[in-house]
Amino acid sequence: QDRFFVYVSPDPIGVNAFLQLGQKGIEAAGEEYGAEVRTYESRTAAERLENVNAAVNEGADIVVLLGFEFNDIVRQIAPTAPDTQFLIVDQCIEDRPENVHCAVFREYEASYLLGVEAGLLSETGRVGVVGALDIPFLHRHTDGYAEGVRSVAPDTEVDVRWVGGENPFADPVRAKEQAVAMHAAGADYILSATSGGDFGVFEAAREEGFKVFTVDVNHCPSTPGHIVDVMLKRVDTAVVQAIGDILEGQHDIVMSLGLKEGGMSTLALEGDLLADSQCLIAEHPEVIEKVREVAASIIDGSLELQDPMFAQ
Amino acid sequence: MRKHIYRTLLAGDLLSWLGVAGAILAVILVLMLMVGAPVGEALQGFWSGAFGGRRYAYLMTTLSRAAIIIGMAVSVLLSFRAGLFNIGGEGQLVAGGLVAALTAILLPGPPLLVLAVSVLAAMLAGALWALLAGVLQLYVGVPLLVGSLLLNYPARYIASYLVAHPFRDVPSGMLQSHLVPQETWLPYFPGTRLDIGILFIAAASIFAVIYSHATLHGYHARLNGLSPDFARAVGLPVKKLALQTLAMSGAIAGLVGAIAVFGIHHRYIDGMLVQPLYAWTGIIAVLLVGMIPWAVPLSGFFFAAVETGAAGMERAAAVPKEIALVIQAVIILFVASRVSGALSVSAERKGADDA
Amino acid sequence: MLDLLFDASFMASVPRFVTPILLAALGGALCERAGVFNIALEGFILTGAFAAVLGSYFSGSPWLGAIAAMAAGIAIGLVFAEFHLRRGGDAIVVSIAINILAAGLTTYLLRAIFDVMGAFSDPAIVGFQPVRIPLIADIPVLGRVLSGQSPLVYVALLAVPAVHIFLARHRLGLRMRAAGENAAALEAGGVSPRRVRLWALVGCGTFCGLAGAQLSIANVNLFVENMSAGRGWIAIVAVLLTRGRPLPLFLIAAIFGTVDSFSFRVQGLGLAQQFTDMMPYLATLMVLVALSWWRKRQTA
Amino acid sequence: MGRLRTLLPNPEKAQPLPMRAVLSGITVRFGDLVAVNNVSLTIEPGEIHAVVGENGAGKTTLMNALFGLVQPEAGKILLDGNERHWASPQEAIAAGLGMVHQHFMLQDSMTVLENIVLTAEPVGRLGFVDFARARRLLTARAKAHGITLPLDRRVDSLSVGEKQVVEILKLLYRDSRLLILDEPTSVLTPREKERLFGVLKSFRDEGRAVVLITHKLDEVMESADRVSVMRGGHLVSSGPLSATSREEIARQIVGGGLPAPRQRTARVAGDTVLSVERLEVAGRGRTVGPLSFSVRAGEIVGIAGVSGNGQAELIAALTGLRRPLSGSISLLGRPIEALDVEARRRAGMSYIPEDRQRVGLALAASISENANAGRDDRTAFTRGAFLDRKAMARFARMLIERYRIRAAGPSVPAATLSGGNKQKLVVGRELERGTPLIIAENPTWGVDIGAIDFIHGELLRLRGEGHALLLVSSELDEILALSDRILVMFDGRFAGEVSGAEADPERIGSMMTSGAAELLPEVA
Ligand SMILES: Nc1ncnc2c1ncn2[C@@H]1O[C@H](COP(=O)(O)OP(=O)(O)OP(=O)(O)O)[C@@H](O)[C@H]1O
Ligand SMILES: Nc1ncnc2c1ncn2[C@@H]1O[C@H](COP(=O)(O)OP(=O)(O)OP(=O)(O)O)[C@@H](O)[C@H]1O
Ligand SMILES: [Mg+2]
Ligand SMILES: [Mg+2]
Repeated sequence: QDRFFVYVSPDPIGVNAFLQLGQKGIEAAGEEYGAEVRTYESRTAAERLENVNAAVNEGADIVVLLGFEFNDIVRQIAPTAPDTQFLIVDQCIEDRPENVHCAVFREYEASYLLGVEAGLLSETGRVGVVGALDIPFLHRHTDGYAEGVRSVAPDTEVDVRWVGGENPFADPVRAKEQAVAMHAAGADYILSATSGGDFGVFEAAREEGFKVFTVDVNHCPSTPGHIVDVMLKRVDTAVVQAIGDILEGQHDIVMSLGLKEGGMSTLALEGDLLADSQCLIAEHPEVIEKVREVAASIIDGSLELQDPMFAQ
Repeated sequence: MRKHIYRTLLAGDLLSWLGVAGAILAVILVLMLMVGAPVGEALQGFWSGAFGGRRYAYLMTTLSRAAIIIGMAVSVLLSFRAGLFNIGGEGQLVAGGLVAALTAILLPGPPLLVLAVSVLAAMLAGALWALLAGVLQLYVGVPLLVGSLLLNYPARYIASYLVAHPFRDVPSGMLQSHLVPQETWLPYFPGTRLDIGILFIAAASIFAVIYSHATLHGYHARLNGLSPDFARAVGLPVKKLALQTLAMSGAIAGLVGAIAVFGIHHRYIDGMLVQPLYAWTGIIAVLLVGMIPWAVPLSGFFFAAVETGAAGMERAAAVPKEIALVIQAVIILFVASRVSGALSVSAERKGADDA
Repeated sequence: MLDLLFDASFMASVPRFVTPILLAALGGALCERAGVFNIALEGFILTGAFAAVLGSYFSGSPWLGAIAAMAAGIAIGLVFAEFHLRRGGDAIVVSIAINILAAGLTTYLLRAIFDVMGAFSDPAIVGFQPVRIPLIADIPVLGRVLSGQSPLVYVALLAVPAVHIFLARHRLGLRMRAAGENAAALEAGGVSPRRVRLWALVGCGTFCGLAGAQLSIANVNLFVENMSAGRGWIAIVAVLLTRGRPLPLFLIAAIFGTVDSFSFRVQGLGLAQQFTDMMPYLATLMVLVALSWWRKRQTA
Repeated sequence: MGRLRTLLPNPEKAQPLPMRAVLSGITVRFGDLVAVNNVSLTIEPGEIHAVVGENGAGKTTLMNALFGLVQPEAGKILLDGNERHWASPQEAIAAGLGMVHQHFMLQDSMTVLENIVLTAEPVGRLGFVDFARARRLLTARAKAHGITLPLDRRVDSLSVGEKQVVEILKLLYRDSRLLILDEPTSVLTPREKERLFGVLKSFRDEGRAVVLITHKLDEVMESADRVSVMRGGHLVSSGPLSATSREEIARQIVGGGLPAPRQRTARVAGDTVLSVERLEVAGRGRTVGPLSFSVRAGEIVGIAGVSGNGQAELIAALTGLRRPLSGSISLLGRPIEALDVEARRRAGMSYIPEDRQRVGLALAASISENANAGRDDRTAFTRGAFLDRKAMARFARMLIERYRIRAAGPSVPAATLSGGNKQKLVVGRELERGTPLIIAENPTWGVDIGAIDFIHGELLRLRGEGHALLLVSSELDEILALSDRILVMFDGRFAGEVSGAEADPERIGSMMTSGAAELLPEVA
């Protein structure tokens, strides 16, 4: 067992499903390729830098980095660490050293589908989406969702709000308040892309009685009767796959994962999972029908969406 | 402030100091055992995490952290000695870092000039932010303690807004400014990842020592700190002294912000100067040594080592690195509760009257 | 547009924001009146919030959670007393240390006990259920403000007059005021100011513990690092502004809490999130400036 | 708290049991300083027992030991023959002792009633205070001695005389059988004093024991039954007043020869140095002034009056520490009311503040740092922006010598100086500037006879050299001893002016009178 992988998280993992998936992935990879695995969690920009430094220093063979937070750092450190391979998930940096690889997701394809569902289901003519922080990356959720809504219900309003505050990616308190506020303003279907904050939104849904969409993993059982559908982002499998390719010695790997590659999905598309997912969408076959249509057209390319991340 | 040392040594004879050390170690040990950490490896990891690493990589990390902490410590030191309880270092630090980054990004011209101007602009920004708190206290009556602290939040959020909207590096996908021109980055010491920013901090520390002990302004500022009524009665320009001292504090905090930008992150990243609690660590570094200027760099380095060491301890023995905060706090409680006092007015109350 | 801000659920949310600040401020008031310059409320609250989650998680009862929060608050109060009252450490220094201690200890224990970093949420954490007050609940808007809140909200409301009467007429209250104003005189009368201040710190710990509980097992059911997020400082400002007088304190806390919850609403109007985040602190600063200015006029 | 109930007054009980207190071999040490050295003393019931001695002689400390405020290192305390140990003053109070301290022990923001019951509260249910009960008991006792006081006024609205009455009422309320009063008259007008002693005598006649610490021999002579003299921590003598004489006591106090009383050589004053026109200053509650007066070269103008009658405000306005509301101040013919403190000092003004602990000195700073503060000739101890520590020390040493300051050296903290020596340092720093005008505010407050004599000498020397001095003092004797002209201040105004030559205490005293006297009964 001479291989050594390190997973550096940009933020505290805590209840952040996305980061949890990353950890799941690295552990699976450890199993699969017989490597020792460590996780370094970061809380601040300085700690991210120090952790990546440390990973190199401790002699990691592969360093897995989740999120765009690591761009500068990788640019700085990768060239000085030729015998370490870096895998950045969710982000690709241009003109990268060849020991840097990346895997990105086309979240907007899945959020588009959720938007379609919201548009079809909303009765108040107003839906909402709450994101952790007003950053381009999260527009892949919010904008895709809004697009989807408009595609089926042109005059439905989409209320977009952000958690913000001290720690936007782990603040259920503020997330909850935002959801409550949006519902008070008339939104009956709300997408929650607040990672650590999602629980707060679920609580709000329970107390105020509105419906939510969520991301990353199936939360439906935690709040039965309130969660409609879930955007699935298969970070874990992506990590395992990418690490495999790296170990095969491929250079400059760039993975882009969407509906087509199965890197992105929603429960509505997953016949097998849907059955016992306890998600509300299961009760709306006609909506599922429509969603699968749209998904198909995205996959075969007849419907083209562009990446909101670089809009604006 | 040498008096403090005397008083400390008198207050606690060697024995009771050993007692203090024992108590501190006991607390740390309990916390380690709670997570069932192998103590040996933990200490080993702590040591290498703070001072070791390949080609002393970790020591360099410690030094680069220490630079920031010491800088902030020196900044508050000047205020505290003048009896100004300015705990708004964070806001002044942010103001400096932000202005440094934006100036360097927007200002055309030869790199060295841009660097120089940006650093000066940062110091000016820090000074102004500190002065704002001073004006609130002197002319409006808002206690400095509260005013300076509350001003941290607007600074933080204004900076956040500026890098989130007008000056955001959109493609990067983060709340951060664009990179400052590569030519303005502070160079690393050859063969290390430690930038030369620490030299600026060393200069600032030396300045603080000389200023505090050997200059008329430092002397008057301190008298004002020890007894404002006295300073007024002997005709010292107390308001001017206070404002000038605050400006100096703020300028140094601003300088630190600039160093963090040009030396470490090369841009302004939202929260990069707030989340690591640099300002607070600076404050306790000063309190630990009872505001003795020459000792401040030592305690600053010590606290930096505690933090990086804790990170090493986490890597080696899975002891959560947050233990660093606990250690720092416990040390302050035990040590500073013997050294401190000249800090607040309680100093004057000490001299019991005779008649 | 206005209705978008002042909807019923906004009204209902106000007490959620006022209560933690109010409870903490009442605790701070006891210290202020007894002459303990305690600016560690932030740390007191945080400890309470963590202990509340801990208690609720292991006992399954929010009430035991609240009790754990009070116990933890008192414990921190005793630490403060040990280093300030007994070892004679400067109150400000001890406060800063305690704030850092609380931040470090809660995050450390979060990882040590639950092995999570950042935030901890679990179905086993049972929060307070809203209390529906029969008649009041049916009043149109007011009903949603006064009824259907967590029990701690009502505790806070009752605590205001209670503290007021306590300070005015109770033996310990009288002595606290004396300890705060002329401790030497109290001492000469044979009562140790330290002991009186110790009680003030105990009281402060109790109230701040409850403030934390309101945050972590009433407003939501989970713990988040640095959950107090500046509320302690706002409470301190409220205490300083009112010199620890409970009734004015209630007004100030109400203002700050309202602005706090209001700031969530205005985001709906497309105001940049950073500015809404700033609002509570700016409001605090403005009130501070206004009052200080007014006081200056008075004295001059 | 059961004990508290026991020490509540009980109106039915007409006469308190007499109590004899015996102190034997009491020794108190502070660090290496022996404040009280093996003192044995008996305090008889039904007597007024005067304790005299210079500053730091140990009077207060001795009584603090009897009262349980300090723990004696050696010695016994016996009440009615049985030995007692106090864990806290509370126990001493419970045993029937009561003390009026050198400084007021009052809560300004509380009412008179709250102040009186504090620490001896009659508690009802749940520890709430039963104020009604306290009020009943108190009025009953006060009437017995003909004392009246508005129980619901806030203490900060009382005059110093009235405050003193509150202190007395505290003891009465606790039904103290042995009353200790530490320099109770230093703040009272002659009339108030007279009435206070009236009350003390009626206490004595009831069989209570009264210990009176004082610096004023005439008080001893006219009201004490027994007198004890302390010096340097030792008890020099103790016996019935009849067995000794004024001169005898005075000699014992200073230990040997008395300093010759100072002679003010007559001297014609020169031109006006300070002139004040219709000056008005904001004071606590009311405005002080309008005040008009002038001080000329070579004269000492004394401002007499009980402290708290506007002297502090007047001085603050003169020195520039507080902006006057209206009026003009001119120094050497030059208007200065607009100038700040520094400018005024440069214009030729020095200031010896009353509070040496806060205003006169920065205690935590070294003697040298204190001595050089506010010097006009900055170039003498700086090189550019830098300090010349040697020059600073030299200057400090010079002051230490010239003003005979007992100090370990220029670099020790000022806090380690004794009160008198602290004061000498302040006086030295200010007088050394040799400015035309010198403002001295209670310059000998709380310092002993030796230091008083020295400081008075210095002030007179400067008068002789043609400086103008404004002396503000609540010590009438000091005013009388030094002043060429005396202005009496009462309630923010000048109640009158008399020339030093034909000044007579009675007349000035009557000008100083405040309302407090009415609270105490006339003595028949
Ligand atoms: N708490 C203390 N710490 C140190 N020294 C003290 C303390 N209290 C009194 N002393 C010293 O003990 C000596 C006696 O003080 P004490 O107050 O009894 O004198 P006194 O006779 O009351 O003088 P005065 O007339 O000024 O009141 C003085 O030298 C004083 O400085
Ligand atoms: N706060 C203090 N710190 C250190 N030493 C002190 C302090 N107070 C008093 N002392 C010591 O106790 C001695 C007596 O102090 P104190 O002020 O009582 O003198 P004193 O007897 O009142 O003399 P004076 O009559 O000049 O005031 C001083 O000489 C000083 O050395
Ligand atoms: Mg003395
Ligand atoms: Mg005395």
